[in-house]
Amino acid sequence: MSDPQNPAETRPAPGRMARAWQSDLAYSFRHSPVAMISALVVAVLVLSAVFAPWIAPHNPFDPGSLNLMNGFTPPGAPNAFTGDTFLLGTDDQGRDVFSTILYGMRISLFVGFSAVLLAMVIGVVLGLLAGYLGGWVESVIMRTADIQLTFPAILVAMLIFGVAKGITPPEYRDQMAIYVLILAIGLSDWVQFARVVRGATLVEKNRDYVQAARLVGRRPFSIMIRHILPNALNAVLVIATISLALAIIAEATLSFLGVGAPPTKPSLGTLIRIGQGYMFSGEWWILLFPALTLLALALSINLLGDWLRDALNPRLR
Amino acid sequence: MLAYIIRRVAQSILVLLITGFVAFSMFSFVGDPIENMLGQERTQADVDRLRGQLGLDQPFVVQYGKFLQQAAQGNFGLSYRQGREVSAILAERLPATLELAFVSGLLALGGGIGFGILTAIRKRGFSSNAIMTLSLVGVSLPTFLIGILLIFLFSVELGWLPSFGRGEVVDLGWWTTGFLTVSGLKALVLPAITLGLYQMTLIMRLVRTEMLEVLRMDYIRFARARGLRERSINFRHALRNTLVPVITITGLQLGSIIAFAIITETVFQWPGVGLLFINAVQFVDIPVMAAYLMMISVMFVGINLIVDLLYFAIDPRLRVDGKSGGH
Amino acid sequence: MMKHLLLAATAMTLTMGAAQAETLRWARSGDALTLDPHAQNEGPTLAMMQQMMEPLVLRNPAGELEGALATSWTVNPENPDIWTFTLREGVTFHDGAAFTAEDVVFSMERALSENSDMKGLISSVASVEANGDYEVIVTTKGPNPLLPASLPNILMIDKDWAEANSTVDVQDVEGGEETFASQNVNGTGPYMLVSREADVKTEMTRFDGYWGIDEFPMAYSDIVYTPIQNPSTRIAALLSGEVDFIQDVPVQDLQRVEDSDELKIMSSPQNRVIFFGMNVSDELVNGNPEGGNPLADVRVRQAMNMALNRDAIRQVVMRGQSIPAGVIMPPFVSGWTEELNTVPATDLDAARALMAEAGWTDGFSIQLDCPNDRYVNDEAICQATVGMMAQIGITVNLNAQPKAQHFPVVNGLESDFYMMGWGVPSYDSEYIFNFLYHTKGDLYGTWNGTRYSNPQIDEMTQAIAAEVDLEARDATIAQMWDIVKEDVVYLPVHHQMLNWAMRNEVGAAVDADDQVKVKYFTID
Amino acid sequence: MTQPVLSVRDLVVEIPTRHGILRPVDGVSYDIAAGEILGVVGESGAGKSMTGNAVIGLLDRPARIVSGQVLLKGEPIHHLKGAALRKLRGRRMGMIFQDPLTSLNPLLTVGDQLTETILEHLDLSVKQARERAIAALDEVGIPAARQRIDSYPHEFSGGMRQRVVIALALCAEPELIIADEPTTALDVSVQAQIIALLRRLCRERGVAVMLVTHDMGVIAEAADRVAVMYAGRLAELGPVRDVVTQARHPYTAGLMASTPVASQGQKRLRQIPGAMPRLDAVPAGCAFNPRCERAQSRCAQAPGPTLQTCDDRAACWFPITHEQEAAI
Repeated sequence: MSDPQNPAETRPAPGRMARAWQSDLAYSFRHSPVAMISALVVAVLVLSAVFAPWIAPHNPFDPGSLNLMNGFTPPGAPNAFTGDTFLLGTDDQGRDVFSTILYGMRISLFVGFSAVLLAMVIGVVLGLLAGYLGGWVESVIMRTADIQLTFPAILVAMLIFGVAKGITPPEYRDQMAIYVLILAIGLSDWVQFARVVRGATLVEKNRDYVQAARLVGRRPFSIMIRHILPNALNAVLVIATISLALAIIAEATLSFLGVGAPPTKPSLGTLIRIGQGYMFSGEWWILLFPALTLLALALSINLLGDWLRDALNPRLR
Repeated sequence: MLAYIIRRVAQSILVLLITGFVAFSMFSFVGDPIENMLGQERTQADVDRLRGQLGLDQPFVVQYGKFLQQAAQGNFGLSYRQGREVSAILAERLPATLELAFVSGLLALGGGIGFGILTAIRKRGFSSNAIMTLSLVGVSLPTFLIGILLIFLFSVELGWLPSFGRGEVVDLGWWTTGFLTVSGLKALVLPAITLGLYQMTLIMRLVRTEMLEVLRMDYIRFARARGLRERSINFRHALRNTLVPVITITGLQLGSIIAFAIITETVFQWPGVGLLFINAVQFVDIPVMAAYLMMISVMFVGINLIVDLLYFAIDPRLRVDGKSGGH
Repeated sequence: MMKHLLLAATAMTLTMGAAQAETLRWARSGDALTLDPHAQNEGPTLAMMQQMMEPLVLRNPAGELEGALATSWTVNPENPDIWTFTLREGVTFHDGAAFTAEDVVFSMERALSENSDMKGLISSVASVEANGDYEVIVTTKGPNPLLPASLPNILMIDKDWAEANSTVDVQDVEGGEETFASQNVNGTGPYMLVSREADVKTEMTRFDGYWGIDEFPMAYSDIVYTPIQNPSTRIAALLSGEVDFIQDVPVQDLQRVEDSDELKIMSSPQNRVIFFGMNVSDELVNGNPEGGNPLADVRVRQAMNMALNRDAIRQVVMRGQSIPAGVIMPPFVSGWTEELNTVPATDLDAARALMAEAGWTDGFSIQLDCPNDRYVNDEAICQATVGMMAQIGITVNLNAQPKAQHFPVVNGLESDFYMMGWGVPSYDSEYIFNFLYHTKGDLYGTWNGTRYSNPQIDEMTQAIAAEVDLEARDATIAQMWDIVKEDVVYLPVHHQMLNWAMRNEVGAAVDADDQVKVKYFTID
Repeated sequence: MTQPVLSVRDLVVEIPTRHGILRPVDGVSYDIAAGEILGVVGESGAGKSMTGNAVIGLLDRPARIVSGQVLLKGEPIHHLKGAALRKLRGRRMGMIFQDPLTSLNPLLTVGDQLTETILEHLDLSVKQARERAIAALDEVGIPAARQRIDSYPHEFSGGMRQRVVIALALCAEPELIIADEPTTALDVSVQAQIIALLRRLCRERGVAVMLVTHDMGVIAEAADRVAVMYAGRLAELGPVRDVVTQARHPYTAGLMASTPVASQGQKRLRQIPGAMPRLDAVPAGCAFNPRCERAQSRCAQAPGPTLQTCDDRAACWFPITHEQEAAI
């Protein structure tokens, strides 16, 4: 309803425009209890993962500190042999479930963030190139994307995992597993980013201001970065958020198929994979707590992504 | 139109070849099939003999060439694990997966489109918000866990539904179906929910977003201004326009249902190709793995092609300039 | 109450067509790979085939040799290379054909043919000849006192049937053709094949012409065999009443089954010992620490042996379902003694002292290769071992992977520290020395991943194979065990316990080889 | 005097926002008689489209009518909802949108869209509806209507598409047409044709037309009377000739002076200094006062001038008289 051509009224300058946009987002955030609660949950979980070494009462990744006899201690009750008590009980290796969850979440989040970052970088770069350059570059990139889509993500991840395991020297495999997971999930997820960015690029490329920038001799690279990319950023941000949740779940799924984080340095997914074996046996805490943590984490991220999508798309408001 | 199809088919074949090549180059890293094929009393001579027989001592390029040559004649070789023709095994296992995928797909499409429309039309209603949030719970847990939870609840605790298998199937000669028996239908329930839940959420979200966009279009306002009924506006006008982009993604989603069936089939011991593939991976049954991947690729390429053709059916604008394949 | 009714109703509908009480619904983790009895020397395959086909000699659930298709067997007192087997008369195959010596000759030769997977079991056999319809002469390449013990897995197939269906040759996977025998059965066994969908379901029904139909309980008229791979699903199927009997019960679920009013557990020590192998050569393959291979020093191996807390593994990881092992020999095997099986006391101080003595006060770092889909809780045992080794300063990196990747690493001599399990089908020590202690070569020591090479052991191994004087043989075996135990070539962990879970009415005795023989089953 | 087809009385539309309540339409009143075209003109954001949407009940939430009345042939319709409102739309009042490209559903043929509208409102068989649809296309000047009825919107040119839109709006013979910038998206040559078509249909059928546009040229060409809106309020309302040649409100005068068509014969176009206020910052009193050359202290005081409280033509305390206007 406001008038874009009014010089007398103080119109915000571009920089302030950005801030106004920000404050719009902030406004929408303040008025969405779901978004606020989700953000709070994500913040708490991420922080406790980051500061796990200081929060966790034990270091489950230090095998020397474990006492196998502490295994299967129920939450809050003392162990029959050692008399030790654990807040959320212990797992089959005598690891404190609470500490293991904190450390596991660290791995899950690290894998998730890195995989999404990788997918985003690959996807954005290829999408920009495809959209802007067109021609055979576009054909090759988009055909590759088709091939990639042809292979379902979990299969891609399984194959990459297999290959990486094969070519990694055995002594590094333990450490490599996590990076391989990142690579596998990241490589199976770039297509979405590429498609969105390519779409936005195709639209923006023909806009007058981009044409103008081209006419004044700006280099393609700078045009893409300065003019085209910002227009695709909202969509990329939304996809990235949703992808983060997906990546964390994907890691768990891969773990079920036996290609997840190693059991000595378990992620949330590995913990759930191990825990599901105790579904019927009465040691419910080994499954329940990691599963709840994963649910809280993924659900909050998903809800945030949902909110972000609606909030960044003014047409949906 | 014909030229377009021909070009797409040619591209698809290229995609298949590359897929196969990539897959083949990876098999050598999955493990060594020989260990599984010989008993513990085998001698080194047995190992060498078998390796030579299987051609595993040759570079993978040669192996791939041989595979292609035979595959072109419809021969995928014998399974290392079962010693039976891979094509026969696949044909035997495919109905189970396709029936499961079909029901899950139906569930995902029906539920996804239905809930998507509902949440788009009642954008701010309580029920919409509840559906949106609840659906996210379904995608915030790994599929295998959802499957096991369902088994725990509905098989072990309540005893309502079977925990594994397809139940009684009826053999129609070239197809086995679980649709014709009570136990077959019961057996479908849990796996179909497990498999369809994730896709349903995705489709629902997609439909909602697209529908909200469409509902803001001028032609919807114009339809309203002409006094058309809400039902006609929502379904005849809005939904139809929503479906165009939804079809692409949905098509691809239906493909990944077949891929995700790997997990569901493992959890529910569903005798489909997904379980076959997992067994093949564990046993390093290369002929089965190769054939499965080829089959999946063919399916995906086929689905892609069908999706493109559906575009023509739905969107009259594309019928004129047959070149644009999508948005 | 309501729930139980529902359960029963569900169970009824699930088994439509064969809803009589005497159907045994049997599930385990894997399916038979083939129905050809000589193509795969593999547990589930043989377990399934044992219902439909029979050997000359079998092991009954008590582990004793019992005549099946042979009623008696003798070795020629003059020439220990010649054995005579007297066959059971009046036995027919499922198709009605009579079982004769010709079939035995055919089956044995088939089992010895190049593509057979069973030839390793009877490699001592030089020739098999028929002497009339009901006598078979087996000549061995040298004296083999244990010939009968090597026969329980050699199943008899009908010669005429095989020839008529051109399935004389053992199935050869690369032959490019499916064979008739891989999908059809004509045996003499107590049950006949009704239908089979590989990996899905196999149905069998009682063979009314079975020779032993009056001798054995044979309480079940039908068998429905279903592989269920996922352990949780398998146990769920039993808990929900969809199956009657399962093998491969996850140890953590035993209690739940025990607690159920309708289910029970049957246990027995299994013919399988779990142990760790160590690279005892001068060099490690994966990153040699400064100062050479610490595992080459027997004191380090002794220290590791002491640090391994087998009792904790038994109690926590195995839930009591294991017997700590001091020797890599299952208890039924000839040569086994309590003394040999004595488990070294877990003594961390002594272990650290040994490490210091060997010059490894600060420990070292090593990779442990471990399967994660082969033995009961294999990965968890390895994980626990990582913690225990950490106590004496050894940093262990765990590399757990599927068996298809694990065993090539072991056999390719690419591992320095690995987990393995061993079952002894012949119930004789020779089998262990032959495969695990003899210097690795093409014929002997094929599973020896330790690089252990002791000429004395090699010599004695080859000698006992042909020794007919059983007393002298036992003495040599005892001596050999002392040597290898002294050298700590392997770190024994435990003997697995075998658990079968079933509905209360199923009367089954657990068999140490995990070989179900339904003909012995009763309904209580 | 015959009853006007549409009467708008003191219509107020509000949009609650986080910056406070905005009033895009603030006390607007006017009538449109049968066969008459009322031009509603103003800068973008003046509330002219919003008035049209309010009349036909198409306000997007959260915008809503808070007071005033909309009377169709004397019956109040502003409070109607759901089916009752739907029955009026298309049947008794039609609407034409700015962009013919986006107003038509791309996936349905024009015939489908016409017949569904006709069937919705008139008790006809499908066949009759189709005949009527062909007639409607014919009437708006689509050549070979019978052949083209099964074409999709994208197969028509822009001008033809707008004709289809008009046919759609008129096919159930409404008494009132709200045309929201019907020519803005069209080429100039086509614009004149569409205007002529509207005029013809208006005269022949006796339809009342509310023509919303920012283009004074279109108004001068098509309208009988004109309503000038400024910041949600009516600034001036009168016969088109009078308003164009003898504007009484200083804003109208300024608007005319800055429009090429209306200021024909003048040497150069003039600009009004400043810009229309944003809706969250409408000045007290007369909304135009900060920009008005003639403003006096009274102009900045509430209540602001309305048509009722001042001159019956211009909402201005100090309207321009004819003599003064001539001097400008």
